[in-house]
Amino acid sequence: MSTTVTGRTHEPAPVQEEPERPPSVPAWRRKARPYVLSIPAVLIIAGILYPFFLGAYYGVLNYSAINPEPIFVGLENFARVLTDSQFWGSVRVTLVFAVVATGAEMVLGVGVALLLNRASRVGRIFERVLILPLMVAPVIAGVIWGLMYNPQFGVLNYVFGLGSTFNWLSTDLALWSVILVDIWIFTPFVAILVLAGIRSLPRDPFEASEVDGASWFYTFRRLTLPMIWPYILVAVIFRFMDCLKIFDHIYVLTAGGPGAATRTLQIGAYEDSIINLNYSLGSTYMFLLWILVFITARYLVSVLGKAQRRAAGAEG
Amino acid sequence: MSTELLPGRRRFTLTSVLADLALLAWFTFALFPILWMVLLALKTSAEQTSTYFAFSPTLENFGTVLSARGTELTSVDFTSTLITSVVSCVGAVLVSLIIGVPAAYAAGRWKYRGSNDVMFTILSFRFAPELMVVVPLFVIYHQIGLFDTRVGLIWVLQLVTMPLVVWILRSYFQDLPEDLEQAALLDGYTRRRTFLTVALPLVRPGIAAAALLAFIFAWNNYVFALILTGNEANTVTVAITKFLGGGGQAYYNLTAAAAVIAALPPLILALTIQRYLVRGLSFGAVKA
Amino acid sequence: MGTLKVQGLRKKYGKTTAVDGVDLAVENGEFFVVLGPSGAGKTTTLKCIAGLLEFDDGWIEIAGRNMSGVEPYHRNVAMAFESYALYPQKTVFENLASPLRSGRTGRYGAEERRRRIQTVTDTLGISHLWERFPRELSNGQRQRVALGRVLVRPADVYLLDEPLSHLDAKLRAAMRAELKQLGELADITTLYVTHDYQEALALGDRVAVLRDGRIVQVDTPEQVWHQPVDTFVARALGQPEMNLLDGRVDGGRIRVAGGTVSIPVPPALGVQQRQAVRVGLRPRDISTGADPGAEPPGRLRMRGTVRLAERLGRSVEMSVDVAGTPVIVVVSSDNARPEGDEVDLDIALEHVHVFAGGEPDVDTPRLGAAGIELGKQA
Amino acid sequence: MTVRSSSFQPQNGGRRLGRRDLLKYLGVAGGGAALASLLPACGVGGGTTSDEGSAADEVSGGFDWKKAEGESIKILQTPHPYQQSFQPLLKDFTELTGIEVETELVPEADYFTKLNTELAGGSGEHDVFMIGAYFIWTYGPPGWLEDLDPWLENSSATSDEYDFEDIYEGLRMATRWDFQQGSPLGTGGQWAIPWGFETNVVAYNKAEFDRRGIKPAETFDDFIQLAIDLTDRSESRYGVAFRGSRSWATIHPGFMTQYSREGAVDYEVDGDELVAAMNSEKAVDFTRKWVELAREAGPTSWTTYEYPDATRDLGNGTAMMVFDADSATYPQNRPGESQEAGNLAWHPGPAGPDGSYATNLWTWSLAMNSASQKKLAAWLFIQWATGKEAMSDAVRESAFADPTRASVFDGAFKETLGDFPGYLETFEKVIDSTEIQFTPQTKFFETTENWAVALQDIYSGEDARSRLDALAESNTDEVNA
Repeated sequence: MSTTVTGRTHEPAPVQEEPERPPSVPAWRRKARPYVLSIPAVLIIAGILYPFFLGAYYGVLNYSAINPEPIFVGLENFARVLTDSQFWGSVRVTLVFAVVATGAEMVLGVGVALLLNRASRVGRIFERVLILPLMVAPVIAGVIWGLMYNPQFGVLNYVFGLGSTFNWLSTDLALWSVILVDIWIFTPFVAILVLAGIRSLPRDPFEASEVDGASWFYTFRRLTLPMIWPYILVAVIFRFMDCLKIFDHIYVLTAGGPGAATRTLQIGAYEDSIINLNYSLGSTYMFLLWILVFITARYLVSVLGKAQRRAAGAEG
Repeated sequence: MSTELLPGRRRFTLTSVLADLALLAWFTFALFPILWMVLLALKTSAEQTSTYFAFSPTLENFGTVLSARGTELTSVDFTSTLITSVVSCVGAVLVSLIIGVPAAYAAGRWKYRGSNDVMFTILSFRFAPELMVVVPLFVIYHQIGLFDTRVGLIWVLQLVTMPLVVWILRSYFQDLPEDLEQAALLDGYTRRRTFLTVALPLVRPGIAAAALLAFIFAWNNYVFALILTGNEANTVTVAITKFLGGGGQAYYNLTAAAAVIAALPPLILALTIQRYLVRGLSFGAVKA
Repeated sequence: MGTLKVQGLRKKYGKTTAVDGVDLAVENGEFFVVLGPSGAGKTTTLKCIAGLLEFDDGWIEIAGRNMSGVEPYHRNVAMAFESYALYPQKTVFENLASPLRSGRTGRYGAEERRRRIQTVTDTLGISHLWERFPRELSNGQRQRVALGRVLVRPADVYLLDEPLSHLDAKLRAAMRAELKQLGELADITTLYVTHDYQEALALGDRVAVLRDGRIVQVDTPEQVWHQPVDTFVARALGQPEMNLLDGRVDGGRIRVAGGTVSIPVPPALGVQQRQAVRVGLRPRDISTGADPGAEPPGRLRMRGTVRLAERLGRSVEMSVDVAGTPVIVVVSSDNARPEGDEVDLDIALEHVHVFAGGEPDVDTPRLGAAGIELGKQA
Repeated sequence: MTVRSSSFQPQNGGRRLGRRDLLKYLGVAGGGAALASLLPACGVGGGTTSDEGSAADEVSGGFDWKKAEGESIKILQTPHPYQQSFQPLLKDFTELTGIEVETELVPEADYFTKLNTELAGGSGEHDVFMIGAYFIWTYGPPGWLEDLDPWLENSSATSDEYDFEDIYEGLRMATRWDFQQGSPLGTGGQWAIPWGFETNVVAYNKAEFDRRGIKPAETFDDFIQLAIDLTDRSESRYGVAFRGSRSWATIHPGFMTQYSREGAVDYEVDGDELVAAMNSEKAVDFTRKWVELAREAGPTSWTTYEYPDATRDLGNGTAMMVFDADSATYPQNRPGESQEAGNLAWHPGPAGPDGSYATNLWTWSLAMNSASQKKLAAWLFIQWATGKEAMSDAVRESAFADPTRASVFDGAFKETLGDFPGYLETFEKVIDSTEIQFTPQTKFFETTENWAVALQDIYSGEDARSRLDALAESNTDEVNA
């Protein structure tokens, strides 16, 4: 882009016989602008994702450690996985985990963000440490929580007086206990996104609403919620997608057990790929997981789009 | 103008006390495991699982962790993994910002054909289960010499940081009134200058939030760093788990001490950045 | 300084057409007002001219130069935004200095910049606000700063988008008067967009009325006022709106209000027997207190009952029932009547507008060629 | 992008990867053909199979530790007492041979993730790595491991003093297999050299036992009763800790040991087919008791228990006994390492009905990456690390339990066992019947993890008989597939 002065601007403007046409940008270049801005981002990631397609390709082979010369087997792996009740068990566990964890994190995250947004002294102190749980890598958080959950010497049973027979990671409780850890780690993520969102809202409508004497709940439902909805949905998208491919702390805490109580899809994929060295089967698992994530994300993104348009209307 | 946006002024009503209590409850839950980790970091090996709150605290574990230099426990200098993590995470976030912010701007500002598809593509990179890509990625990294390098880490961390940066910032750009940039264009500034001097400063809270979260997520990433690096470019998260030991002795106390140390850089970053998050730069007034 | 030409401008947002073939030709130095209700496409038109929006069809020329593909910063136009669009992170002074620092509106030394800003802020009465941030200003002050950011720089064309819309009525009137007196605006071609007919009539050298993305009428304020091309323009100007009475041509006269009122029709109007028409009467053209009795030539008399009388400051707005048809009248309070009184209404025939008949809510064109006025022919 | 000169070499024919290949691999990635062409590079490492001849054959002349002087090798290990005892000795190796050694450590939970990826990726990133015997069964067939037989037999490459036969026979057999279904261990190539090993026996809190005046149980039923008697949940104390996590590793220590002593087997060999026998009468009966033991006298969150959990509970006084590797409980008795240090003792565990002390074996061995570019240096390292001198030093200077060489065990190791009551007696009691009790098969990890999952399901209330029937059926399908 040129930075020179275009010539005719000093006052009084000289009368020009033959007006000089200022530089113009052809239409295609103007249209290309957003693409030019976006393409580097796409490329840098597509480059790293090239292996993804290779991984997907494994899904139609029978490639494993004991079968190092893979041949094309079509959809055989898919048929095998889709008729496997373990797979569907994992789908169920994964969905329950994702829905409950994401839902709880949203409710708590928005709640914490709203509470912190009041000008309370308690809130100001806590806001500084809000993000702390995120500072502990999930794989380490799994270790710490594992120690806390231990029935024999864990601090939770000690503090709550549950004795040594209360088992946080029993068949019935394990899924809820790993969800609790997920909530602990990631609620601050939601709270921060939403808090930043709240703080970028225009003030006028709230002042107006205050003047009108609207109740807190009414203001929240009619004003705050619609306006922060896009931020909440971004949080939902990221949390839900990450929950669907949850691995780190579940693996540390239960490795998918007891039985298949916490065997999420990515843990199933881990078993096939890494433990059993059956890459094709593992890839099939992950490809199906990817499809599940893809579809839900697509849906969530379209909801987000609508919400953003609505929010734009509410603000505007 | 009111200093607070949402319900109530500063007064000691029942609601505000209840709200403070709710906050207190949340933060008890949120901070207890952190406290527990810190206590663990102060315990000796003999006391690590046989004591609760009464023990003889020692700072020895921190010394052991920081002086771990390719010795029996970790095979890497803990401090050098800290540096690797700082360099690669800062690098990854910077790359994501430099490349991702324009993309977020394009998506937030213009409705161009395929804009949603581009955004969705960027997002979909996050879908790929790590384990699915990591084996082929390992081979390719070997072939092109990125294995066990910080550059390689920075690249692969784009999978973590880029979608976060782009998607968070898009919302902010969408919310930014177009008129401001248009005014600047008519003031005679090029689009680039307009973007840099008008749009960018106004989404600073968004950039702060996105950069911080992206940094933390990159910092905490485990699988990529585990598989794609060795002694040269191990990250601190990988190094922490090495203190878990093996062969019958797990050093939870050392692990906790390492985790406490490893949490400091993101914590410092968070406290530095939080100013922008907290104040939100009177951003509300931007919108008419 | 320069002319501005817009031809066949068309702009769609998705399926809705915002601007649908707008043609404008603004003379050098002219103060040109575009009047239209919200959603008519005023802002879109301005932004297209400024180069801020891509449009689908049409052609724009500023100071004799074709603007297609020209970036906004090369167009040498200045614009005041309805939202003010002040940079929130900059002080008033910095906001005003912004166009002078870009290097594309001329080169200015620091001293020159200060001088210009001083001049403009003196004119607008905001010199004491230099160090304030926009968030510390009232709406009126923000408005002035936004205007100042335009005036502070030379440009071929000034584009002003509803610059007074957020002000309260009193301030608006005051600002309107100020604008009128601003020498800067007198010299430079200005395209001024508003939904306020008073601004349009008071400020414009010429006024274009925009409706649904189309220009309905372009004329001087007098012509637009006296000869609105259709009921839309007629209703757009004046508050309260013009009374539109449905009627029918019967034996060379238009009969309205159930036939109790009849108006002579000049042949030049070209209406036919039994044709449905609408008669337009501006509330402020109608007077009360006429002597009951014969209708003098060139005037129209109606008798009705005051149903509602509402005081608007020094004048009173009355709703008068004329044989079942409500007629709104605004008179000075001296001439007002209490509710329930019978009243004789009087209006000069030259102030009576005749439009084609039509469905309610559908605007219809003025009948007869421009310049035909009832009074003159009667 | 530049192609960094790294230690990586492609496997096929040792051709260096050039810029053009790189472009070929990466540039034309769109089509299926290109993907297919990347696959071999991406996929299987593989390399030297016996018909290609061994790199060992290229070594000639007299043996000399300095033969590979100036090279540098990388080894992959998991943090472990073995590795920790050797770490200080590495400088001796460098002094002896002039070879630099760089160790990379990966925690045990992720060790196989890392190792599998690396081997599957076919990189020679690490020349030597630690593996357990079972890994040979899956890593061997794709050709990821170097056959060490030719190296052992080549007197130019192996010192006269090495004395391979000094290593316990059970261990040497355990690391040798021909990869044929149904064929026993001890046939075929030598895929790794045993370095340290573990017998799975009972460690107990002797101080507590002495206080109560009791002794370890000699039969399984007594063992169960004893464990139950020792359990006091209100005191957070329980009888016996052993693994229960959702991993193949749950099966191989205590469970497999006692399973074998009770006379049960994992598979019956039927021609070249294997038939799973986890649902035999004996097996079902034993499994019921074992799970009952876990429920009544095991840790409350048994299904998460791995060996560090078990040994930790012994160390902090929560568990009264542990049925797991002797060497895993060993460090807990070293002063300062745990609260109960000094209070522990060892016992062979309950004998079978017929007096059997059949004991399952775990050996950490050193294996060579078949994709290694520095095989001679790698072999010298393995030879040194499993040699008499280095192993004796490791035993003397720190906790290296148990050494795989009879001479080292009888010599240096016994001297260190003074504070470890019963350790030696236990070892001597079981060593002759200590071997791998599993039937070798290439689906070991998959089928054995299924087994662990079945135990968890039974623990959670499923019927042992029907669950084990289902397990046996699916495992039979799996191993013969």
